[in-house]
Order: sequence, then structure tokens, then C-alpha cells
Amino acid sequence: MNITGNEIIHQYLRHNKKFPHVLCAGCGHGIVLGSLIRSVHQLGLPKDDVVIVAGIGCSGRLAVYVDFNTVHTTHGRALTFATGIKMANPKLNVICIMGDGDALSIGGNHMIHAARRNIGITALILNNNIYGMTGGQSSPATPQGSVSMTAPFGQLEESFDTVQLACGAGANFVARGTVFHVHKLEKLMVKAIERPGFNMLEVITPCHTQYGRKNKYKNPVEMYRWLKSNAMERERFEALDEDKRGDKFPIGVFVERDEPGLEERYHELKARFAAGRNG
Amino acid sequence: MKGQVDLERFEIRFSGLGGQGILTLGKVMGAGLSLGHGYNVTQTQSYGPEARGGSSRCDLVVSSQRISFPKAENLDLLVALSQEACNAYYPYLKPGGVLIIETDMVAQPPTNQYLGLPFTAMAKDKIGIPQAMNTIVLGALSHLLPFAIPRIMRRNMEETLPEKIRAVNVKAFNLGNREAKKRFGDVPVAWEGMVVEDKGAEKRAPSKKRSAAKK
Amino acid sequence: MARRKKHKEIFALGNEAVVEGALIAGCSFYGGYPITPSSEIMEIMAQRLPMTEDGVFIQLEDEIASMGAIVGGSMAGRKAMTATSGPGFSLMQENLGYACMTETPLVVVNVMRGGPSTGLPTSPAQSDVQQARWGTHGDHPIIVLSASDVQECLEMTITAFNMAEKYRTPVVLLLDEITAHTREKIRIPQPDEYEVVSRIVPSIPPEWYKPYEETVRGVAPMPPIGSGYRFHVTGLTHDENGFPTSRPDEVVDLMERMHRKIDQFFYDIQMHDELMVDDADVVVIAYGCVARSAEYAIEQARASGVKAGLLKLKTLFPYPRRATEKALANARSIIVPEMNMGQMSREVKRVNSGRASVRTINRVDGQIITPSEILKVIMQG
Amino acid sequence: MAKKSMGKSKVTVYPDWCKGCGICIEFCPKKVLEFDAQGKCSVAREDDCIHCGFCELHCPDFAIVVTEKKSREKAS
Repeated sequence: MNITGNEIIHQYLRHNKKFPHVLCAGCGHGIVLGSLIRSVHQLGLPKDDVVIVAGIGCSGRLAVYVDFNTVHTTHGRALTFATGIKMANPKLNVICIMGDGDALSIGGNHMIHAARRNIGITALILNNNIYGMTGGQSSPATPQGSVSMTAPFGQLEESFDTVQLACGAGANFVARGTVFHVHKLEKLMVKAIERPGFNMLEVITPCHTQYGRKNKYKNPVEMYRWLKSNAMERERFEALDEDKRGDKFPIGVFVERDEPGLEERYHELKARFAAGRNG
Repeated sequence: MKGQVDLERFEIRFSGLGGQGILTLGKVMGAGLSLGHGYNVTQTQSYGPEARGGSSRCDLVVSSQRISFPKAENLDLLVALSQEACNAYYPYLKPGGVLIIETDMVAQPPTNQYLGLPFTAMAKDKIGIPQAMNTIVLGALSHLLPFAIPRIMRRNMEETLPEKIRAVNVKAFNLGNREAKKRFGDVPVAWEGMVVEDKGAEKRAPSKKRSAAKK
Repeated sequence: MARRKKHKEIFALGNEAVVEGALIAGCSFYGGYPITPSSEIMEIMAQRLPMTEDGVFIQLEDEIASMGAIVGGSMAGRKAMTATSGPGFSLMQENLGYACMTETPLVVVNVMRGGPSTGLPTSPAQSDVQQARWGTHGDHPIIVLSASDVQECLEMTITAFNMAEKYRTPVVLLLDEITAHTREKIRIPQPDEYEVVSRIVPSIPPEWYKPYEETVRGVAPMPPIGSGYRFHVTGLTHDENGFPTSRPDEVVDLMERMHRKIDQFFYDIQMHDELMVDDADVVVIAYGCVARSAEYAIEQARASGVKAGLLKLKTLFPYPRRATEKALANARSIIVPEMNMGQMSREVKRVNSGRASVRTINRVDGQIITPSEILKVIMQG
Repeated sequence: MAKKSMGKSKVTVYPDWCKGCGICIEFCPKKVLEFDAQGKCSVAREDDCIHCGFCELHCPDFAIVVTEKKSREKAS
């Protein structure tokens, strides 16, 4: 069958769900879901072996639309449920979809420890710089100076660098992509899914409704323009003088290791005892 | 000759300092009396900051019947391995209850009615390691308690210990047992009745056989 | 002599007995975070589970994660449990509510200590009884069990798993520091001596499977994630397919079924023991370690000619109303001793409807209620 | 994959799924798409399409499908 593009996507969507999905016009989350589906398709993973574990928020709503095993959990805790599923059945491809508030604020501790213990989960952090679903309050990723419902006079705090956090915590694979650079995003996502251990992929995905409008982006398109002009390959970004970096941010791969996941180490431990039992 | 006793409710408290092996003593003795001898035993201990620092405590309730209340309130036997513990728990000893002290550690016994041995010094001098002190106490108690059979207690202890410390503990157990026999004589007056009026001996006969059969 | 002892005997802590019970019941997933006085459960699990055929053990970063992980483990087909104490139990509540809503079977053991907050970390209490029932947000039934001695720790853990699997619900097993840290001789039953219940898995093709379908028992089959049945699980109110819904009729159906699946099996769930209750003038209603003090007090009261009896609650919620009513029918007076300020006595008073006088004995100083304290109140008539 | 030659592609937009965000219209290199009267995306100059795939990949609502004309005709 020679099908391409969105025809592939349509095969993976749940036919008994109502479309279009609930997300706003221009929301990048749909693009992430598309990339995820294409990545899974490209890797040839059976639908039954893929588990999507989502947190709460706009990103959490993605799970319901796609025909995998899907679990919509509690706010910030997606990684904990995913950890349980992965440990209980290491054969599954467990993909966690979280928002920036989800993964970095309420779930920050889980994020750190999932990376530290290198559990075999793909963590997609959909960073839209804001709490979207609940009405546009500040998240830990809201840039300093920008306006939100809970920072009406501008955000005073520094925002989190998700990539640095994941690197520091010991993740196997750390990368950043954007929903404008979809081909690149897909490549990163394929890696993030197929590698062992804890793989974190941050996706910059604009929220026009709750973030853009309050911060001088007139329409969704302007936010994509901003992505287009500010995202920069990591190597180029690092070569740039610091005073010239301005709003620019690096995308690409930051850490790439092949340490075995926790579930593999645990399996080895069990194999030792099993050998003892049989021998 | 000691055999199975129909015990109503016999309460023991081991007390002393952290690091003296009091919890282990209670555990090994409890396991010996319950699994080896067939009594019902509850063993409780004080947990918490006091268990880590200065004092340590471990209680056993031994009975032929089902034990409802698991804690010790009226002690039949108090083993005090430190002055502080002796001061704290002596008041809980029931009239006619027996006090056993570590004579070097308890400089001021609260009464002249007590049995004492320098358990720590014995462990150091005769066994070579001070940590064996608690096993010496176990050996001594196995002699004293009218319902404890040293042979069973020793075997049970051996079963719970790792190979490499088994021999030294057996040595310590035997030392305690021997010394108690020599210094304390037979069963204390308060407990004599248990042995003489061993009404439960007939009732208990089957289990007596069972323990004999285990040999 | 041909028939040797069938069962094995061990001299074990209450916490150890929980592990034995869990392993007998088929527990193969433990996720937890250590907290006094429950830590031995986790420590022994850490040693035992890796040695079993399919056991998984993981230490999480906190109790929130512990509860998340065991929900995940259970969804993936394991019989899962965690153990904690009051402060940790509070942290688990949100995800425990999620387990109720998603009808995920699991067992939480809460070894109670004095609170609120860090309170009396190493001392016994029965301070989380109402938290176990009402700690989470929203309305849902939950099964709360208790154990009062070491043998019961083993048996009630098996029961907890069985009920969890049977009714697709979280079950809380409440112990107290005394029960958990008492060593006693227990018998480890042989496999044919106890019932082990496992969740029903679907026996129809995946396309026909509805994860939250109405059934006679109110409990739908539950396949492990990854076994070919793909469906959506959410903490949002959902329809029979698992998809979020806010349609009032569908929400009501869900909520009513969740309650009914427990309500209609009270006869199975509400467990209690009676000791000389039938002719008793004074009945003590107790649970956990206090029930042992009460038993001792009642024996002493009977010895001095007072007709006293004990109703020991093994199920705390759904509250054993029938058993209480029966005790109330003959008794002049009821005594409820608890190591809290009166959490279970509320339930007794609620059932009482004025027939008997209900008196309470309450202690919150980290000390057990002694038999003599209870006896004193019994002798007051 | 897509050969960058014009006139060989068929662009389908599902209007019920389109929310009119305008990303596809803005970034289409050949200006194939434009807003219709309802503010949704419509195909205005299909023959100019070079099958770059941008609109399809970037539609957050999976409302655009680009196929090769030939293969479609063969199939049907």
C-alpha cells in the first residue's frame, strides 16, 4: 500500500473519537502527535506494544485520540505510572507525553529521578511555556519578562532549561526540537523511542491562545515564524558569541548514550537468581 | 527434669544499652520458645530514637494459651544489663518475679534478691569477643527458666545463625548454661511451683513426643 | 507419624507476615518509599521479589510515585502493592483516588503511627482510620481492612489482594506499629489451604471489549496493557469504552456502578470476629492491636462474673453495620477503645440509634490501651 | 518521495477538521492554499503544488492530505 503523510496518521487515530480534536487552532500539539505517529509507523512498532502515558493539561489530551494503549493519568505523575508499566512489562514501548508544567513543576521530582534511574521510557515534554488548558498561568518554562495570568506584570523568575535539567539528571538521550522543524523532530523522536534507557525530547510547541496573545504574537502563524527564525542547530548555536544569541535557542541532540535501562539491569539481577534456582 | 509446662502467661523483659544485642537476644529466645518448644510467644520491642541511642528494650510474653495482649506489663523475669535499665524497669517486676543483672554494669542492685553474673567480662575473657555476651545470657536463661530446654534452645539458635558465627555462639551458650547451673543452682524459688505442679504435662504429652521425635 | 506438619511455622514480625501473605496471594509488584514503621515490608520485598519467578521491586522517589508505579504495574497485569505510614499515605491519596476511578486493583498497607504530621513516628496509633475511608477527593467506595495479630497480618493481606482483584478496587490494610512490630509464631499455609483470587480477563475479541462495561457484578474484565486489548484509561469520568464524558447520564451510570459493585457484596466484604457477644451486657468493639487488649480485659471481666463480649472488626469500611446492630440488640452498653480521638466510634454511634450507651476510651500518646484500662470501664457497667 | 515537479499532486483539505489556523497557507512555498469565505483552508492553485509536504506535516488537525495524482487514478 502506497500511503503517505496524513493518510498514515488517519490509520492510527481512533475512529470512534470525534475529530477535530479539542485543541485550539494552530496548537502545535497536533503536529507533535502527527510526528509521534509517523515515528512509530517508521519503526514498525505494533500498536499493541505502544503505551502512551499522558499527564494533565493540553498535552494530556493527546492520548485519547490515538489507537495505542493509552493512559491519561494525574497531573505531573505520568512518569510514575509509566515507570510501573515499564517495570511490569519491559517489552512495551512506553512513551510519556507531558507538558512543561506537568513535567517540570509538579512532576519535576519524578522527571529528575526517572532520568537518574534511566528507566526505559521516552519522555516527550511539550513545552508551550504556559499552563494552557487551565487558562494561561505561569509555568516553570514561562520566559522571564513575559506576561501570564499569574504574572500580569511580567514573569520575574528565570525559566527552566529542560535540556540542561535532563542532562544533569543523567538521561540517556536528551534532545530538543520544534513543531516547525518537523522533519528534524521526527528524526529525534525515532531516536528517542528506539534507544534504551530514559530518553527525553523537549518539543517547543507554541500556544497562541494562552501565551501568544498576551505576549504580542497576533496570530498562531507569528509564533511559527518566531520558531523558524530563532531555533538553531545546536552546533551553530554553540559557535555563536553569547552576546549575539539573543532569543535564539539550540535544537538537536545534546546527550546520546547507550546505558542499559533500569529494567534491563533488573532483568540481569533476576537472571542471576533464576540461574541459581535452576543450577 | 524439665519438660513441657502449662504456662498461663509468663512475661520477660530484656533491657540494657543499645549495642548489647538485646533485640537479637529476644528474637532468638522467642523463636526458640515458639518454634522449638511449641509455646505461644509474642515479642515486642521499643522502637525509635531510644532504640538507636542509649537504652534498648525487648519484651517476651510466653504462654501455652493464645496470647491476647502482646505487651509485657507484669514481669516474671527482668534481665537488666545496665544500671539505667534496671532502675527504669525494676518497678514492673511482679512480686516474686526474678531479677537478673549484669553485675559489672549494675553497680547498685535495687534489691538483694537477684541473680547476677558478669556476662560481658565472661564474653571477653572466656569467648574472646564481647558481642557474644547476649548468647551467654541466653544460655544462662535456658538453664533457669523452668519451661526452657537448653538442648532445644541451642539447636534453634544454631539454625538461625550464619555458619561462620555458629561455633562461637554455641561455645558462649554452653558457657552461660554451665555458669548458671554452677552459680544459681536449680530453678529459682518463685518458679519452683511450675515444675512441681506440672499439670499440663499430661495434656502436653503429644507435643512432648513430637519434640522428642524431631531428634 | 506419616503425616508430618503440613505447614511451615516461622517466628515473624507483623510486617514480615504481610510479605508472606502478599507472596502467597500472588503479589509480583512492589513499588514503595520507606517510612517507619512500615519499612520492613519494603526491605523484605526488596530481598524476596527479585528471587521469585516474575517479581518486580522498585524503590521510588516518594510516595506519590510509589502509588503511581503500582497503579501502572497493576494495569500491566501484576498484583501490586505498596506499604507506608500516615504521612506517606497522605501523599498517596490523589493517585489512590485515580486507582478508584480507573478501577485498578491494588493493595496499600498503612502501618499507622501517631500524627498529625511527623507526630510520633515510632509509636503506635490508629490515627488514619477515617483518612483511609475519606482521604481522597470525590465520592467512591473503598475497602479498608485491619489486622490485630501477626497471623492475621498474613491472612488479611491475602484477603486484601483477593478483594482487590475480585472487585477491581484498591484495598487499604491498616496495621498499627504494635501489630507490625510484634513477633509471633505464625503458620505459613499450604497452597491448598487458602483461596487466591485473580482478576477476570476478557474472553472476547478485542473489538468487542469495553473496559468499563456494566456487568452483573458491576466489575468488567481487565486485560493487562499490551495484551492486544487497546483502550483508553483516564481519571476523568468516562463512558463504558473508557473515553472521557461529562454527559450527566453517563456520569451517573459510572458513579452508581462503582458504588454498587461494592455495596451488593457487603456479606462478603464485611468481616468481623465475635467473642462471647451473644449473652453480653457489655460489648467492646475494637480493631487492630487494641482488640487484643480488649480480649484480655473481657476474659478477666468474665472471670469476675461480668458478662462482657468483644466484637472485633476486621473490615473497617464498608462499616460492618449488621454485626454492630446485632451486638447492640442485647448489650446495655458498648465500649469503643481506640488509639485516636474517636474515629471508629463515630461509625458505632451512627449505627446505634440510641439503644445502648456508647462509651469511648481514647489514647493519643503513643501508648497502647492496656487491658486494665478497658477492664476498668467494663466494670463500671 | 515527492518529486519537485508541478501539476502531479492532488491536495485534499477536510474542511470539517480544519480550524483555520493558517499555518499551511502562510508557509506554503507555492501559495497553493488560501482562506475561504469561512476562514478555512481551501485549495486555490493545486497545479502549482510541488508536493513538499509542509502543509500535511504541519497541519495540527490532520486535515490535509497530499497525494500523487497518478497513483490515485490508477488505484481507482
